[in-house]
Amino acid sequence: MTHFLEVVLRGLGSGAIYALLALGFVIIYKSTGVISFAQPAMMLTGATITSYVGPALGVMLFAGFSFFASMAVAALLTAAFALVIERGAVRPMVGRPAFVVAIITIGIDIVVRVVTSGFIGLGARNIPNPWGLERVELAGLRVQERHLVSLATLAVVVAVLFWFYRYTRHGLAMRAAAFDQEAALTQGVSVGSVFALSWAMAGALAAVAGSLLAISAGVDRQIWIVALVALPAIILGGLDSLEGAVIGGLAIGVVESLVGTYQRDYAPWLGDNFAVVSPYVLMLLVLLAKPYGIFGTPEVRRV
Amino acid sequence: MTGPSAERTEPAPVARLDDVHLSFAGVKAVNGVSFEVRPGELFAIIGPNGAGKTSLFNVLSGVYRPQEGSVEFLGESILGRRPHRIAAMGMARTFQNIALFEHLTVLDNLMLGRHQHITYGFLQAFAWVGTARRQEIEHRRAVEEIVDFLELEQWRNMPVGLLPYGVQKRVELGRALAMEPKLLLLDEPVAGMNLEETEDTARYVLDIRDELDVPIIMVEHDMGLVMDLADRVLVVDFGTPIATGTPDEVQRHPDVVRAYLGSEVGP
Amino acid sequence: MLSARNLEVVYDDVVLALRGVSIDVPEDKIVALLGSNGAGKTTLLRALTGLLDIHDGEVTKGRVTLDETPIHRTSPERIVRQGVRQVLEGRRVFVELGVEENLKVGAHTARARMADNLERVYALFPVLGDRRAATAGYLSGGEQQMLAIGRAMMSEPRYLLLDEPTLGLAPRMVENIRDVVLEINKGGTAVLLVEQNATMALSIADHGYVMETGRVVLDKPAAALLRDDDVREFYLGLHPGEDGRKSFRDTKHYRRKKRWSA
Amino acid sequence: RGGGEADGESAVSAPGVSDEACPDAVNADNGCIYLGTISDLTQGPFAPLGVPITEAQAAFWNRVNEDGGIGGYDIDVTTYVKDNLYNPQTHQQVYGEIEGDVLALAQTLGSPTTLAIIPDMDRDEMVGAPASWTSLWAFEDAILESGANYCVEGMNAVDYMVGEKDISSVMAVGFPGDYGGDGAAGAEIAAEANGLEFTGVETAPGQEAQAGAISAIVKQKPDLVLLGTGPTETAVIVGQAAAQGFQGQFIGLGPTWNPALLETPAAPALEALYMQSGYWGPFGTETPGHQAMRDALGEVAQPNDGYTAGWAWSYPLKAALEEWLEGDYDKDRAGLLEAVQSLETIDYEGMLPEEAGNRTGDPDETIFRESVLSKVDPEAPSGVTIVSDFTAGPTASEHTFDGACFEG
Amino acid sequence: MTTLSTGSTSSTGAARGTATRARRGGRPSGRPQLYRSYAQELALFNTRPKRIWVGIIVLTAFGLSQMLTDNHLNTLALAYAFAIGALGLNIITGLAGQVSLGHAFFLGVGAYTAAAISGDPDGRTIGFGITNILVWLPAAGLVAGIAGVVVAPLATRLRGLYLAIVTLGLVFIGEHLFREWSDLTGGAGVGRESAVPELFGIEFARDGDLLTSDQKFYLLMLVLMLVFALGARNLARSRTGRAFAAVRDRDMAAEMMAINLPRAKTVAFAISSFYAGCSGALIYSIIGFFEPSTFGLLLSVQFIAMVLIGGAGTVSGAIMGALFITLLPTLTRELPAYVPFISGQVTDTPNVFQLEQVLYGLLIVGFLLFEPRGLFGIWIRIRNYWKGWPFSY
Ligand SMILES: Nc1ncnc2c1ncn2[C@@H]1O[C@H](COP(=O)(O)OP(=O)(O)OP(=O)(O)O)[C@@H](O)[C@H]1O
Ligand SMILES: Nc1ncnc2c1ncn2[C@@H]1O[C@H](COP(=O)(O)OP(=O)(O)OP(=O)(O)O)[C@@H](O)[C@H]1O
Ligand SMILES: [Mg+2]
Ligand SMILES: [Mg+2]
Repeated sequence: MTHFLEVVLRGLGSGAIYALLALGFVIIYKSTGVISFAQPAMMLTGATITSYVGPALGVMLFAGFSFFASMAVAALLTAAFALVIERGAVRPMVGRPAFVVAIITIGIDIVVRVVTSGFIGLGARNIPNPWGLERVELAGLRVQERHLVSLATLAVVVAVLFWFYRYTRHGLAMRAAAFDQEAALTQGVSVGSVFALSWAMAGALAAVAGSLLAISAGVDRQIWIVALVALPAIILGGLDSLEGAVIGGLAIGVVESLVGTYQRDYAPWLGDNFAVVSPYVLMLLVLLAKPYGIFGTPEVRRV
Repeated sequence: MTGPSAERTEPAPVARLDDVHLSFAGVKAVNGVSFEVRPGELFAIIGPNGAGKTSLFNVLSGVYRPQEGSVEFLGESILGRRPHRIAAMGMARTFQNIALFEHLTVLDNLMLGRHQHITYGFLQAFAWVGTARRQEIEHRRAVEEIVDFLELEQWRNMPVGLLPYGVQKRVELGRALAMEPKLLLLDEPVAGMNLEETEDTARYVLDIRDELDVPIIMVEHDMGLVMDLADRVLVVDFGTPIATGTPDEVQRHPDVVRAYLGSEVGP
Repeated sequence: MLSARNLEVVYDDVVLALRGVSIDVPEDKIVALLGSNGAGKTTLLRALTGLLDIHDGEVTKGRVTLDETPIHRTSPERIVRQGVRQVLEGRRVFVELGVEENLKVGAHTARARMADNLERVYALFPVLGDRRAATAGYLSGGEQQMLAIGRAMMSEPRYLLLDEPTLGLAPRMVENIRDVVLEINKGGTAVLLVEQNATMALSIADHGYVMETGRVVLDKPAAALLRDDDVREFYLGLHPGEDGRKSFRDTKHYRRKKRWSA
Repeated sequence: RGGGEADGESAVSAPGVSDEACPDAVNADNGCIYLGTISDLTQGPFAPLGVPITEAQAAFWNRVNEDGGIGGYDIDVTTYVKDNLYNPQTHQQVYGEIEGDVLALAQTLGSPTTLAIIPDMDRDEMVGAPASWTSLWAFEDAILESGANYCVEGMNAVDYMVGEKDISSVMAVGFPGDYGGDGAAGAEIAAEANGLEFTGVETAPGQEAQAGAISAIVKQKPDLVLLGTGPTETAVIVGQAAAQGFQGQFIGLGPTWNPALLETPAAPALEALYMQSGYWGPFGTETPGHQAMRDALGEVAQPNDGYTAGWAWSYPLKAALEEWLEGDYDKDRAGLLEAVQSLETIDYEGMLPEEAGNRTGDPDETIFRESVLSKVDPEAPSGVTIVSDFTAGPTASEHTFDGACFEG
Repeated sequence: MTTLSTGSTSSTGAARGTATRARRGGRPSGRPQLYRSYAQELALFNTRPKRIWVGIIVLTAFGLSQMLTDNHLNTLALAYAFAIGALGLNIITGLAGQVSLGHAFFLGVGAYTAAAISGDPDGRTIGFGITNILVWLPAAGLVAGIAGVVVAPLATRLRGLYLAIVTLGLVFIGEHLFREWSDLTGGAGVGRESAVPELFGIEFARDGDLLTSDQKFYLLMLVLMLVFALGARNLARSRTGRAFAAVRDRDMAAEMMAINLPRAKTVAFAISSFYAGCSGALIYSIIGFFEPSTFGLLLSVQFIAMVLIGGAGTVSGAIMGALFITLLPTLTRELPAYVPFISGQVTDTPNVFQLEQVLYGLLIVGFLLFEPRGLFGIWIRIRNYWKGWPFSY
């Protein structure tokens, strides 16, 4: 039982990172109706920036502070970078079919990843942090500190986002812009700023996720692949639902961890790397029951 | 187009609703409506906004399944039947918010109306010889007659999305006619039209009813049109029927005046 | 005053939709804009509120001014902030948002008095109040139209441009809208009313314009328009020498029967 | 066939051989032999290896040119360099683009990618040096591999541990296929020979994909884990298994190591539990070849064993070119192929024994069965130093190779 | 949100002219004439300029087989094989409006089916030794088509991006399957030989007396692509194609036109997967060898890019898009040579190899920014320009 709970906790830890990534996807989707395939590149860029800023900051006060400070700087810089991209390559496409914009984001993803990879170099870039692979004992369970850090960060981010969407007019404006840009414009909503804001927020979230991901083994050129796991997470939760993204991300982390640990013993015939595809299998199973994910808004269809 | 002459000898109603109830999460859209449409009849349904008129159409064409009541078309119960099967039986309709296939041309939209009458399958489609080609040409001719009837010549190869509103409404009517319907449902056929277009539409509707002998159910807020054309009128309010009768009868009905007509502003 | 001078608008670099249109919407007045389908009424409204851009349209000549300041290069949301508000043709409610959420989006530029304005809208359209939590997309056509107008009122605009507000409304509701427009106008909002229902529009307007194929062909006080023979015949259905409207059953059957009886 | 036709007057009539001097020639009087390189240079998973390999090869041939070239020719390996993105289709396409312009391939990186061009290479009578150590290459005549293969590495790793400690179980953790799968096959053969319990665990690339492998290791506690993954996965697996209390030995195949791992949180675990297998001594080893390489490369940002590999892999082609130009062979590609097949020894300048270069006779006779083992040493240039020099364990020595191990 | 179609304007202009002309000519002499003119109007290439242009293009395409080097022919042959897949994706996505990111999976199914049928029976992977292309090509299409039918129920339940991402999941799950089933696929990191192309004794993979292997492949792929394109064009203008377009534009209205939605979507998936399966079998028969990870996200994305860049919804757009995306890497490998001050050294940053990738991305982005309606849109623009010339409007 202890072992099982430890496995679940580990899953929640990586799930927190998926959830942060998923939130980025959902924020962009909610306000623009587009899935941005540039998010993996944003994550890579954010983590890379952290790996440069961290050592530059040195150890201030205590090592954890340095990590969070460099992560915050990276989040800001990545957000700014996302703004530039949005302005240059996405804004001109306002009102175009979502899939054309999606392909554009794929092009952006290629370009940004190549450039960022140049800054990463061949090996992995380490991100200074005090946690590494250390573990602590919590109520009899041995947990990796980095997982607790990820979960705590997620909690803070969720609180801030909840406040933002609930108590500012921008939240509603962002949703309106996604449904009907022209109608939103006539309400005085600046669709341009809505787009910019959502890209910036998603960029910052990707940077945070990337930095957390790199705690244990650093940033290498291939970590962007992890961002793709956020896709089944958002579908599972419901494309336009923030709480769905969080739950979906955590659920996928846990399932992946459980499958990775136990599937070899109980269902070896599924193949050794089944854990890698388990998020997609979970997504499929959920969608068979709920076509719009757990929290997604059903499309309005009326004649 | 073959006139449904068979029906004329049959006294049975074309469509019949009996005590239909339909509600959505708290909203009673249709509340105990019964009516029947007889062969060759132009039947109008009027009522305030949100009274459930469109919902009645949706019940008839199988989009909504009522919680209670029975729905019959051509003597068969069509309750729970899928929309495409009901359409194939010969029920055609137009939509309150134009529902054309906007990227297709007028001709293609009309050809889609003939979907059920074209029988070749997709394997034949690939080769485009024999049956496929013959049928396309044959049905194209039928469609051209509708183009002619509705005076759509000048638009026929334009994507409908680019056409003026009034023309789009006419194309929609054409598409319904192309189905060679045994019952035609028109949801606000003249909304948003100017006077001239309204007159044109009135003429088409009369011709369809009189010369093709297709019974029609029409929902419309233009009282002039309803009163001039309809044989019988059903008035609903909050899903509940409040009056049925000839235009003159319902026009004088106090409930109707109160709930619906007001002091009558309109052309 | 909101005005357009010699406005020429081109879509997609090829379609000339307005050919030198000039109109004035004075403060505190109701102006009616009539015209057949495709005459360019909607295009004119788009030019007034900066929405041409997203339709690939462009002002190629002339100008739009608000209180003498040119605004035809201003972004739509700025124009809204300056108090010019358009209700789009065809309702265009945010179908997946709730009724009240729609209204709140409408209040985007006027958050401070949102609560009051909500009450005002619910008072004008009680149906909306009853269904404030309902998903807007499932409202009936007429209910959606009310929501669209209500949404525009949420920011207390100085100029309200209504594009066919009575489309698909029941007779009593048309009356209702007429009263609402009058009331909005009394509250100090100038209204530009684009309508197919000419009787209703001219009955409350101070001034009227008639457009045909991208041009203004008549520009007269509303009362004068009501007496104009052409307007009477083509827009009101009143023929000279006849009293009242003739029945739709009597419209001419020219052209018919040519090939149909086959 | 399109592209650079050979010069009519030249005695040598092979594509990619020219009487004109190379661009940026060292010896302006020499003709030029162009060699092609198809490697993983940007986005592919093996770019961290492909880049240093390619750079070391440029340095290697530059040194050859500085020594006067070969038979009146300078060798150019920088004009026709292509990125394969580790994609067989791209590999095949760029091969077609440079085929007519090069005499041979100084590098063709990856197994599935190289397999995609082998029919073309056969048709074109093209010779190429691989950049992978799969046992499959022993069975391809046109492929000029060097040193032991993964399969032999796996056998030797197990035999070594059997010699050192009293072990009873072996687990192979790695990517499936030509690399990890090949090493695992070798380990399995050796485990069987030594009567050890064997488990094979396949894993996929990516930090977050290692949970299954880690839990298998922690649960079964094998005495030896043979790793056949990339460096990042190595750090994650070793680091986290150690953090969960695993104390057994890890031995990683050649490509598992990257000195940058010593900066990750897994460094202490790696120092304690990890050993690296290799096909020759790591970057800092003292042999004339290694020394020449270090001199030629000068200051490198991060000395890793991609450089060593690129350098060592170049010797056979050098030997083949010398043999071809100096010997009595047709001066076309077929002649070069013939020259290759007549090589009995190759001077690796001490990086590998000379007999490792034997290419006469059937594969089972020529497969080189000695590998080296190193331990983590933060002081060493590439983070590891030799603990066991060239040795062939009993299993590898006795095994009969009759096909690629991973296919067996 | 899934309105991908820009192609509905296809042939509008040209067809319109003839339509009126045909009718004018037809009326006085009664029905037989009228009959004939509809037939003419409905013909595929119904105007003289159209016929001439298509003729010139096809002849040139055949002529290229004698003019280009083998290497270029090989690349073009691949492009044509990709075009078949793009035509398939265009049917499901451009025509029927169901955005599928699962195309790579169906390509894989086709490629493995063909490889297994024609593979060496004594090889290390499954093989039945039937190398006749007339056997393995239809089989590849059929098996993929059946896989499409199995997946189709998802499409009837899901909409828009949900469907897109679920089909993406299909790619990942399919890749896993391909990796694990190493008897069939040779396994991850290894791969297997692909289908052996042979037709009436002609072996395409070998140079012949008259034609080189690349010339033979080129001609074969050209002919096949033309056949598949013709089929797709016919389908698009048929009852089935119209039903797809109706489902795309307004599925509820389509149902009330008596169109059976689940059936239409299933048929669309089946046909599209059939094309994909054939395309997969052909692409890898040219390359000769393939590996399970080939059928990943990237391949699907490439196909989506082809369809969008070409201009969704049109046959010629899909072909142009496929040519563009397949030839783009060849182009970007050439371009850096013209950029000064950029290092050819692999260890430098930036270097030419990075620039290649950046250019690839930038060209796609730049292209869509400049002309979101795709290559087909550019063509329409050019045509409109000449039509309107010398008047601007
Ligand atoms: N799918 C649905 N879900 C929830 N409510 C619905 C749905 N369809 C209709 N309604 C509700 O049912 C009522 C009747 O709607 P309906 O569209 O039938 O009205 P109508 O009589 O056609 O009105 P109008 O004249 O304005 O078009 C409305 O209150 C509407 O909000
Ligand atoms: N986005 C567009 N692109 C190209 N042409 C357009 C566009 N929008 C409108 N038009 C054309 O401009 C002209 C004027 O259209 P507009 O919509 O302004 O007319 P309207 O008077 O509002 O008509 P209605 O009464 O039908 O709403 C029409 O000929 C129309 O086809
Ligand atoms: Mg209605
Ligand atoms: Mg309009």
